[in-house]
Amino acid sequence: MKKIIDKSEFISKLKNGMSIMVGGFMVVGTPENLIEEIVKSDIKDLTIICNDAGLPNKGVGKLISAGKVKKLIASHIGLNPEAGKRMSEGTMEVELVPQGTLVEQIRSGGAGLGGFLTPTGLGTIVQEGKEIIEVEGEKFLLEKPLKADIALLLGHKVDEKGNTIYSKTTRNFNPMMATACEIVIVEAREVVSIGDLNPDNIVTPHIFVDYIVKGDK
Amino acid sequence: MKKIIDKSEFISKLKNGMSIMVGGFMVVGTPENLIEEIVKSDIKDLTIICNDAGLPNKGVGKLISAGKVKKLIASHIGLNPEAGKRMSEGTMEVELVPQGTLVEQIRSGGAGLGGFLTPTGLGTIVQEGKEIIEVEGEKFLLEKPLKADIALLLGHKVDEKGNTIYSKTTRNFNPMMATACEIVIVEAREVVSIGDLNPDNIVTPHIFVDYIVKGDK
Amino acid sequence: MNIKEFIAKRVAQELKDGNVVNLGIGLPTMVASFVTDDKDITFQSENGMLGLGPAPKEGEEDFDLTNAGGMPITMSTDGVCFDSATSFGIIRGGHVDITVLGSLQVDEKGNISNWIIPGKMVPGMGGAMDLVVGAKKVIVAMTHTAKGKMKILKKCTLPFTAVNQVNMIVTELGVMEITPEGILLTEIAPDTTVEQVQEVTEAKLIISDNLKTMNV
Amino acid sequence: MNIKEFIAKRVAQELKDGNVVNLGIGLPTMVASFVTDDKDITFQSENGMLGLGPAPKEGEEDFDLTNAGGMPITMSTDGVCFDSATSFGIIRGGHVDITVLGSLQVDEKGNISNWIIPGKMVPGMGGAMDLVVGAKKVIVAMTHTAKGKMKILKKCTLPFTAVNQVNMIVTELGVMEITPEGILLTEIAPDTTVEQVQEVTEAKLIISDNLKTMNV
Repeated sequence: MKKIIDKSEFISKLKNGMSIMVGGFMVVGTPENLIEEIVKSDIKDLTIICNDAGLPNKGVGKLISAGKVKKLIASHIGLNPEAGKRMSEGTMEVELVPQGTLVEQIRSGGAGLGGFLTPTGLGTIVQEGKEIIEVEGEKFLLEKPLKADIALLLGHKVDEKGNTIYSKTTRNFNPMMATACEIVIVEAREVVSIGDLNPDNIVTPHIFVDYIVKGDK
Repeated sequence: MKKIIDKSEFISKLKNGMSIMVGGFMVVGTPENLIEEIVKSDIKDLTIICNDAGLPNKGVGKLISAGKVKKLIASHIGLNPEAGKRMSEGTMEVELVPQGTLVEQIRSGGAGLGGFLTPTGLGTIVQEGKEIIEVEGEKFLLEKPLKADIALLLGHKVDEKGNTIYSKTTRNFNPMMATACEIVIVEAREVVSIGDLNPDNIVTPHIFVDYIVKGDK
Repeated sequence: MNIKEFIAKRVAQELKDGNVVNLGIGLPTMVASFVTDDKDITFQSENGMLGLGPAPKEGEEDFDLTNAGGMPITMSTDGVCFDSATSFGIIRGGHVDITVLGSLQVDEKGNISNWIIPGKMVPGMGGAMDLVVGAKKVIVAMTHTAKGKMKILKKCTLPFTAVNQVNMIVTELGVMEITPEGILLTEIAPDTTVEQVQEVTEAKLIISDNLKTMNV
Repeated sequence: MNIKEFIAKRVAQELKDGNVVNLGIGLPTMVASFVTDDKDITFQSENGMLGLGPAPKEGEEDFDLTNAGGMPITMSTDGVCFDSATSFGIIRGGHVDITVLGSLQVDEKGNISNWIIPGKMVPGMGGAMDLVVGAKKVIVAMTHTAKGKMKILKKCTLPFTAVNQVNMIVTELGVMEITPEGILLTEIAPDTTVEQVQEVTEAKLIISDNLKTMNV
């Protein structure tokens, strides 16, 4: 199967109202080229799942500023005043989730688990509406798995089959998101030949990657 | 802190009755030198947590044959008739756990989770005594975290600080076990200098490794 | 071609281009050698790798690279190694399209029993419970009977590996699908009658209107 | 040395050789520069790395290597990068010895509120909830009051980040430990009286029999 597609073919995979997981942490590890294509497109009413709200002019912040985000699920929006403004105005719904819980929810979604028990959030408003389960005398919150329609990731080196490695702290949420979405699209800084990556060092196996879009180095 | 210790110092870390997680899958990825030291020692009454029972004369099978294992927690004992014999005789207790559940229990133990929900084992005898939790109409078993006193791992390249990489399918349970034990001891095929390993390729960070024992290449 | 090869070759026909497939120990392992070159199949091994290559030549084995039976294997150029938690994330998460495994018993509800004969044989479930629950399609590849005893039953008598998970059974006598109505015989071995198959099958077979002869 | 540096320098004294430490954004980040060379401290950054090195020189920043504030950093020679699930496994699993973070409010039960001012400021909790619950020791490093308002309270009025998790508070006025009996003042800033500290602290301070002067 040919996985490498161009930017216009990329946009054809998206639909209004989709849920999209976007890799990156404070825009580090976010596929900016894919984001830019969505900004230029007519796609709207998106649910975005990302560690944070990016910056007003970078990362998922660009989607927020362009008014394309109906709902944001993130752990932090503090560096993007535009996100806070839209949240207060009520023009964008924001669901705040502890970072460790968010990434574990995504991992659970990808790994076929029905959820997990975490001590994080106990006794806080994060607990609201959630089941508390006691295991050997300790209390935990039951957190549920999270999946989405599309994952948009930033790969550092991606082979033609889709095997992906990440660079330094650009890795963050990317590998988990690769497992938890129907369609996984990697923006590749560099596309390499099959066999160029050491099998011990590949972080995201090719079976998770549906499409590769060549980005900037 | 000096982490590199010799075999006699290694044995001094162990006590009768301890619980020990041993890396490896059908003896591939098992620290044979550490096992051999235990066989030669007076240490006994161990609870061993391992994917399987090894072979009669290899891996954790050597500990079983030497009568040092009081209880084995594993997913499979089929390749070690000695384990089956001791189980039937009642001289060794065996707890069989689905492989995916076992490794996830260990991961949960290391990651501070109170457990997880899995569909594996539903409607089977694995379900006995376990809580069934329904999430969005689907049923799951609640499985609890697993920890142990000691982890014995096989590292392929280990730097002097403890950063570890594994070779091919020797990786298996090793990285999870590194996170779930009080004391983590890595048998290193090769000890390299700090800085020799690429930070993107290290699988077990040094903070998990307490001691390094030089093994065979 | 012996009986096992016949079964393995028929199973290989079920593998579609692009599929991710996990093969159990024994007969199922043989399926790989019957996959035709026009299909790009990725074999997953639950001990932590993707991309099984051809069997290694004698003397060229790499004992760091093994399958779930601990046997040396080779890796395809697109191969990947990972830890067991990732491996079972792949399996339980539905990222394996097909799992092929042997069984002691299967029944008309799609229940499968293949990991224990209480008091007699207790090998353990290994990764089988996760594989059967997690894979999108579960194919049981086995001889139709064992030492004259029936294995395709109304209800398994041995402890279950999983409940309602089997999709297809391939034996030397036929190909069967588990449907909500029961076991549907869709293909039959050459020179075999439906009566002959039913005779060695405890479950009542539903015969497909479109019954074909196995073309192996 | 300004007030923030004074606080950061005192916190640095709490870090012991071999500790794994996570520093929050802002004042806590400054702690790293006050760690003396005789201690081998590993700094963890929750976005996915261990082994923070000295700040990068201008023009030499690597924008693939950042801290949890998105700012370029450097890595020590023993550094390691990993994904966010691993990072929070480290954090929640108790593998971080000390987390240092700022706060809006702390109370005498060790409750902490530092992620939201409803209707006013909603930055989100980021990794703070996991860090505070997971780290073995939680040190709050902050100015004693904010714009004249007290921050060390009988009971936090803002929504909690976590319940009963804070172990120590370091401000420009003193060092306090959270004990089952309440907040114990163990050290006091030079040229400061206990009365002066109490005056800007809503919670009733227990004064250590062994009260020392902060030696920063």
